[in-house]
Amino acid sequence: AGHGTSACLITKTDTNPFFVKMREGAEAAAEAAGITLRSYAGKVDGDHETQVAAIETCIADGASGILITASDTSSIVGAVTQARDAGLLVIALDTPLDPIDAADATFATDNFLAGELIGQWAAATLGDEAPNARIAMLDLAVSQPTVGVLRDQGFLQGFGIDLGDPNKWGDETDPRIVGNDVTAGNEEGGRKAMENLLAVDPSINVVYTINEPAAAGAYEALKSFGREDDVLIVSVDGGCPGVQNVADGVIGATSQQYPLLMASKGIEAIVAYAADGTLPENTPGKNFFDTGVALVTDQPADGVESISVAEGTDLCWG
Amino acid sequence: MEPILKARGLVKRYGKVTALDHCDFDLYPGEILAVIGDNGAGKSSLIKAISGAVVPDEGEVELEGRKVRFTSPTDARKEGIETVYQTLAMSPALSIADNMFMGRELRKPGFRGKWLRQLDRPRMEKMARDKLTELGLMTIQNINQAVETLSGGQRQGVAVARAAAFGSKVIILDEPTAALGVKESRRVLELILDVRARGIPIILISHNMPHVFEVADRIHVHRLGKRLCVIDPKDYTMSDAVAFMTGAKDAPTQ
Amino acid sequence: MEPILKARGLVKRYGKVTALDHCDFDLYPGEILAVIGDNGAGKSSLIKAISGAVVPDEGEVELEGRKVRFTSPTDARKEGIETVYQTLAMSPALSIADNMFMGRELRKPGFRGKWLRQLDRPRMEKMARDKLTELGLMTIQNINQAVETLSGGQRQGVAVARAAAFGSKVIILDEPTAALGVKESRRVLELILDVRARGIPIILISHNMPHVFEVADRIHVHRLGKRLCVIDPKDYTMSDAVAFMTGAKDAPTQ
Amino acid sequence: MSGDADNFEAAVKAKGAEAVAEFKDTRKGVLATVQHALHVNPALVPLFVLVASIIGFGLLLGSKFFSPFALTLILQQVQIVGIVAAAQSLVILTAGIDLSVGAILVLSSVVMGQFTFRYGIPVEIAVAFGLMTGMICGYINGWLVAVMKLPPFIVTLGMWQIVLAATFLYSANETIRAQEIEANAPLLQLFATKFQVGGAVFTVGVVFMVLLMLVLAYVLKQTAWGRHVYAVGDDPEAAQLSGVNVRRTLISVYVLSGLICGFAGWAMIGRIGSVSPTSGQLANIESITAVVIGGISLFGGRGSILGALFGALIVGVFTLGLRLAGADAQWTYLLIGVLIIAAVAVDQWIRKVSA
Amino acid sequence: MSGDADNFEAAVKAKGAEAVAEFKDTRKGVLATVQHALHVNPALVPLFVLVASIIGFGLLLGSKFFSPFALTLILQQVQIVGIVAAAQSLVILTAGIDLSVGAILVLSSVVMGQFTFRYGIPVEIAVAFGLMTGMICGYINGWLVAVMKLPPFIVTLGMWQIVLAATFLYSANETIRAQEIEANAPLLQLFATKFQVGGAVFTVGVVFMVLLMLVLAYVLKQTAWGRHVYAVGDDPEAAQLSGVNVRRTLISVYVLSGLICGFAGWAMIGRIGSVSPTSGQLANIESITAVVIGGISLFGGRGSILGALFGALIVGVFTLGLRLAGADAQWTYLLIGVLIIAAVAVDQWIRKVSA
Ligand SMILES: Nc1ncnc2c1ncn2[C@@H]1O[C@H](COP(=O)(O)OP(=O)(O)OP(=O)(O)O)[C@@H](O)[C@H]1O
Ligand SMILES: Nc1ncnc2c1ncn2[C@@H]1O[C@H](COP(=O)(O)OP(=O)(O)OP(=O)(O)O)[C@@H](O)[C@H]1O
Ligand SMILES: O[C@@H]1[C@H](O)[C@H](O)CO[C@H]1O
Ligand SMILES: [Mg+2]
Ligand SMILES: [Mg+2]
Repeated sequence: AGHGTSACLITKTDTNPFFVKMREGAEAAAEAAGITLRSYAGKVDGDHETQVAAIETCIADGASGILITASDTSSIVGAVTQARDAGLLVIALDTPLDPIDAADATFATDNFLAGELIGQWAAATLGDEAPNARIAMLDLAVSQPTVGVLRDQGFLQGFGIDLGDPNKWGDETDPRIVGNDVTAGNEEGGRKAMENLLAVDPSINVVYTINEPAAAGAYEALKSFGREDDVLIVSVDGGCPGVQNVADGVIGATSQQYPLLMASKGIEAIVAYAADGTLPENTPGKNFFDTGVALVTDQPADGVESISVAEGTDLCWG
Repeated sequence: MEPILKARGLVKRYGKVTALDHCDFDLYPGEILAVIGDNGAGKSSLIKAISGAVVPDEGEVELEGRKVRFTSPTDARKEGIETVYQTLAMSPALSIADNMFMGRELRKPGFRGKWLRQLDRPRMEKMARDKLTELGLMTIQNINQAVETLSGGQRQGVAVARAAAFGSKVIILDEPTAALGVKESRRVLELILDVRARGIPIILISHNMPHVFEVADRIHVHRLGKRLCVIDPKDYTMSDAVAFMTGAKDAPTQ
Repeated sequence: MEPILKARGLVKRYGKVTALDHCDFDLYPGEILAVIGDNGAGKSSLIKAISGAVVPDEGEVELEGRKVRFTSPTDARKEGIETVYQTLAMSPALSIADNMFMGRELRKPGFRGKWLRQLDRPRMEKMARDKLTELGLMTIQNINQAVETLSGGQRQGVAVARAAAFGSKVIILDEPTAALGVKESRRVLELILDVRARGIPIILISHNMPHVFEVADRIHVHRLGKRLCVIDPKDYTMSDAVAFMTGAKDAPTQ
Repeated sequence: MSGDADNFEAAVKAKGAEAVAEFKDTRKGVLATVQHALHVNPALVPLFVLVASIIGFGLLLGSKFFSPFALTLILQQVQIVGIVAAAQSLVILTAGIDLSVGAILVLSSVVMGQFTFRYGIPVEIAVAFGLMTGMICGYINGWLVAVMKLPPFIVTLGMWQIVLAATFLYSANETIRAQEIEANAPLLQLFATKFQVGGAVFTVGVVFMVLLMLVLAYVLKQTAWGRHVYAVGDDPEAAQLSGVNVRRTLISVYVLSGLICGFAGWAMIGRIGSVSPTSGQLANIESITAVVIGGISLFGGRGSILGALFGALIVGVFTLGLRLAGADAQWTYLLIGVLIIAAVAVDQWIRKVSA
Repeated sequence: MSGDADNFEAAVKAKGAEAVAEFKDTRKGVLATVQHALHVNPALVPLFVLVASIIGFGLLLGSKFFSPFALTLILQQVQIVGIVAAAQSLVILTAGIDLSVGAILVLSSVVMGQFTFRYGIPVEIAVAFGLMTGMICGYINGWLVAVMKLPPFIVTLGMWQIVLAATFLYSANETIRAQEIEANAPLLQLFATKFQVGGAVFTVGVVFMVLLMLVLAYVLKQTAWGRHVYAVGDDPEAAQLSGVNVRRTLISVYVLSGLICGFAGWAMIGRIGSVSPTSGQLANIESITAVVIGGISLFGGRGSILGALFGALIVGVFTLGLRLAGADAQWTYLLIGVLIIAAVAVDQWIRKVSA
């Protein structure tokens, strides 16, 4: 740790609480290590150009390292390479780059795994009814950004549904899927998408949601139709309000990730690199450092590992 | 007698163009004052400066001996000065009646007017129609027609009717008959005489010399942004007036 | 002699208003034809229908014996018919020179004009200035001034200058002197006579009877969307003409 | 006296005897009546497109679409856009545009929520503060447009960024959950209150949207202020010259627009249950779309505010209709694009025929 | 002869002897010269704002900002917005607006990429197809605006959705990776080619942007077509009456705009290395912002295209400057919002003073 060392954090947006937490983690770690942190963010999810500009700014600013959650995992590679060539350490947080080794290291959740856990849980909870499930898929955006695709496809895999092209949602032919709709990852979109799919088929009983705000919106729609008690909603993130919603029975189960941990680990790695050029190491057996994912629910299902809401609340976005 | 409206040393510049160049102006109670001058002499600029449509760069205006400073035409209207601008100042998409009562709409009597602020459309329409008929604008078929669908002359008629209906202290007309037909022009001249008979002074800008000499009590000759001279139509011929304003003859010393 | 421009049974409706009601029209080679009528009688609608600015609902137009169907003023201009519309049809933000040459700009000679498509601004400006001087519009200070900064009369002068400069077969003037001063009006009348002397026929819409009777060879009296009659100014007085157009007297049977 | 030898003007000096000259109206029959109705009341055109599209989807999808359930669902889905479109219409009628509507909506709802929960202020007062926040933002917009004479597009673009960033900074991006609001401050969810009429479900929000539109339609048509709004949008210079206080009219329009956005923020809490700083992101573009489909000219001064309501409903009908017809999300997105253009093309065509 | 007894018109019948009447110009000195320069060449106003803001940040941040590296970085960062702003300016000058620029840009780049890699078409031809795609989209916009007479806002809003959805459907949301392009079709990255002049780094993209602006400025000012674009935007009816082929002019503007967006798509591949269907999302709003800050009126017919270049640069300077000054993202947005308004306010003020 040295005077004058600085690091950059570049997130997809800074309006999503997930990234707010990530920034808090990075700020705390930076303060502890006595280095300067500059944060940048895109305006909307998928705003790739702003991220490129941010990387350029970090280079111009003489930073030692960059933590980035890329909006476009392969397009960002050019800018990342430029930064690494300029001697900066680049760590991908949350979202692996394509190829994954374009960054010096990756500290991330496995989004596919996060989806798979809730899929398995939903299938196990339905039990014998699983073959007759009526599933609504509430996705992120029509542009199909990778997080959304990974979670969606992970869920379907976990539920036992044939994926078709795993790089794309919406091409599945399983009749249990009522339809996909997009939510923009917020409550408003969640409610509207849920209403639309309910209008298509009122017998929906399983709802996959891209994140917890979308889940909260979907719940409002179900509530207005009096269906809130007989539909399973699953989601991803495990943020504090989300875990609270699991406790309140809004969400059945959610896959929790640990953005604060990703960020603090990332800052530590940059500090170490700036001090003596040490490069971070991967989790044994994986090509990235897995910050872990855990299923949070108070209704554990057989054969799916999970933690309780109480535990989840302690850890929420820790 | 004191002028009712008086201006001294008015200056108005537009970039490199000086439209008013230390211009003086006097209007006496109860008179018809004609303002004549070449195109671009600054006549419209003068009346705009007097009626608050533009704020002059220099100079001052007095109304009934009080110094006034109008920063918008609304100020002047509040003082009873009503103007028909050369551009007519109408909202093309709105109806004839709407335009005539713009800024001083009539409300329904009683609860609907007082609390619901409802306009009294039938009354406004009737008044508008009456005023237009007075001007002989009989081919207007629908008082709720948008102004943009009127012929050039019909549009001008509406503007003149508006000023005549509302002016209480001074009425200013910038080329009110330019687009009007023979009959309609005649009506406007009669209207001008009527208005004077009511004791209200009028400023009339016109290029029509016979009309000017027929109705004006005094003639303000404008040239190159200034008042060149004021003549009495009984003392000079139209040829003299035209010669003064075009610079063919020197102005009489007064 | 065959009319150079002939229209039969023109009808144009605007919603409930019938602006042209089976109207006929004839213009003979080399003549000055005046069109007179009340405000809203349909004079502007008539010349718009003839010059392609509006497409009539019914009726047909013949130019030099050929049936023509203009769907835009450009079509008419290609045939050498040049029109000054009552609304003047100018782009307010563009300069006087730009407006005068709109749609038929002059390009530099040689490479710069042919390949770089560069406009010959000095030449256009000079020509524009010459035309305006011819009309006596001497107070215009800057040929690159935006048209919106001109006085009402200056603007009209520019429009007339444009038509006079480019009309080759027919020139149509819709109230060309309405906003002009005495001197400027005079110049326009002279110009009209010049143009006729060059053998080009002219349609002149005007409310100024002395001017009409001074220059017109024939007078088309328009009333209620129709041609009421055509009179020879030598056979009738101005009073007669006004009486016909206002309906005070019955039209002569022809 | 003018010295005319031929005193031609005498011919018209005798006045009073003239009859009103009249052209004949030659058009007759039902078609002419319809044409005239459309001509006089242009808001009927988008209404016509709306009814046609409801009938179209009704024929295509049968009772699935043509049910009280589906039709009232559309009303609920468009309520926010509808309310915001009312604000947007006012501004657009003055030849402006308001890009900050979505941001003002969110800030107002965040103020209502945070004042209640962070500071423990009584919810009624917090709501009042929220509405006032909307009005203040509107006032700033109006002041910059009317007094500083800056272009509305730029003013509201700047405000959009400023208000949105301020919202995130102020709220720390935290959501207030529906369950908490329901328990402690149900007034915030007032607009979600439901009542049934037959199979149809109406909410306070939907009723508010419709009433708001009707009241504004009255005000615009029947009061002097309404006429001034049109005049200012039509030609501000002419309005000024003919005695309208352009500055005051503009400011009042933006303030009212801000207030309506405040109500939209309140309605948003009802709709999504919670207070979330990420809502309302599409309110700008969706409200402008509704306004333009509704036939209000972006150049100001022309159109009827009821058109904006119909415009919002047209988009709502297509969105739900296409989903029910089985189009997937991406195709729905594409087809909505096509239909926006088509709706306006039909509108244009009807206007032409009825001119 | 008119029968005037007083033949007053005779007074002006003698012509030729008159001198040109002249008003005096009373203003003198440096200030007057500057005022006049600004008045005659309004694009100087945003240039002035730009220079002032560069100096401001230079004083604030010192050599970190005021270095060839940082300054040329700004150029690189604004190149896409700058190119798109050129297209946007043309459309806005005709009193239109193009919301589909971002979508067209992306579709063009996706076509270039997919034609090369999916179908194995030679890259030169794929690029040509990409540019043609842009032109076709532009043509459709232009046809709908000019021939169908639909409002540009709605046409391009619809096209935006259509083209974007089509891009996603066609590309299956797949990105073509930079490494692959570098290895197999480097021509796609042409605009990224760099050359150094001193410490300054220029790319082909930057040079293209500047040249494009200069060429368009010439064309708009010095050719008949350019004058027609202004006339159509100023008053389409007057333009039509005075002999401009309004329809053809409008269509040509939209086609050219589409073509420029195609080039922007190509430049985008250079800038980000890869072909990504999710890029260009903010191109609409950013290009419109640049155009308006640059002093072009959204009502058409007024302003200079170079202003749009300066407008884009002003935003670029503020964005980089604020980031280097250490403002975090939300504060940066907030301040950019303030500065957008301030820049236009200054612009307005200078115009007033120089009127
Ligand atoms: N807004 C403006 N910007 C620049 N110049 C202007 C503006 N308004 C008027 N002028 C100029 O000021 C001078 C006087 O114009 P003004 O309209 O007062 O003339 P006028 O005497 O009314 O002429 P007309 O008889 O043609 O109406 C003209 O040279 C005109 O070009
Ligand atoms: N675009 C339009 N929409 C509706 N009505 C119109 C339109 N244009 C003209 N009219 C109507 O058609 C009639 C004839 O108008 P026109 O302009 O031809 O008259 P004019 O004889 O030229 O009158 P003026 O001498 O006043 O110029 C008028 O009653 C006018 O209101
Ligand atoms: O993982 C994060 C968050 O879950 C967020 O909800 C969407 O973006 C993803 O990258
Ligand atoms: Mg004048
Ligand atoms: Mg006419």
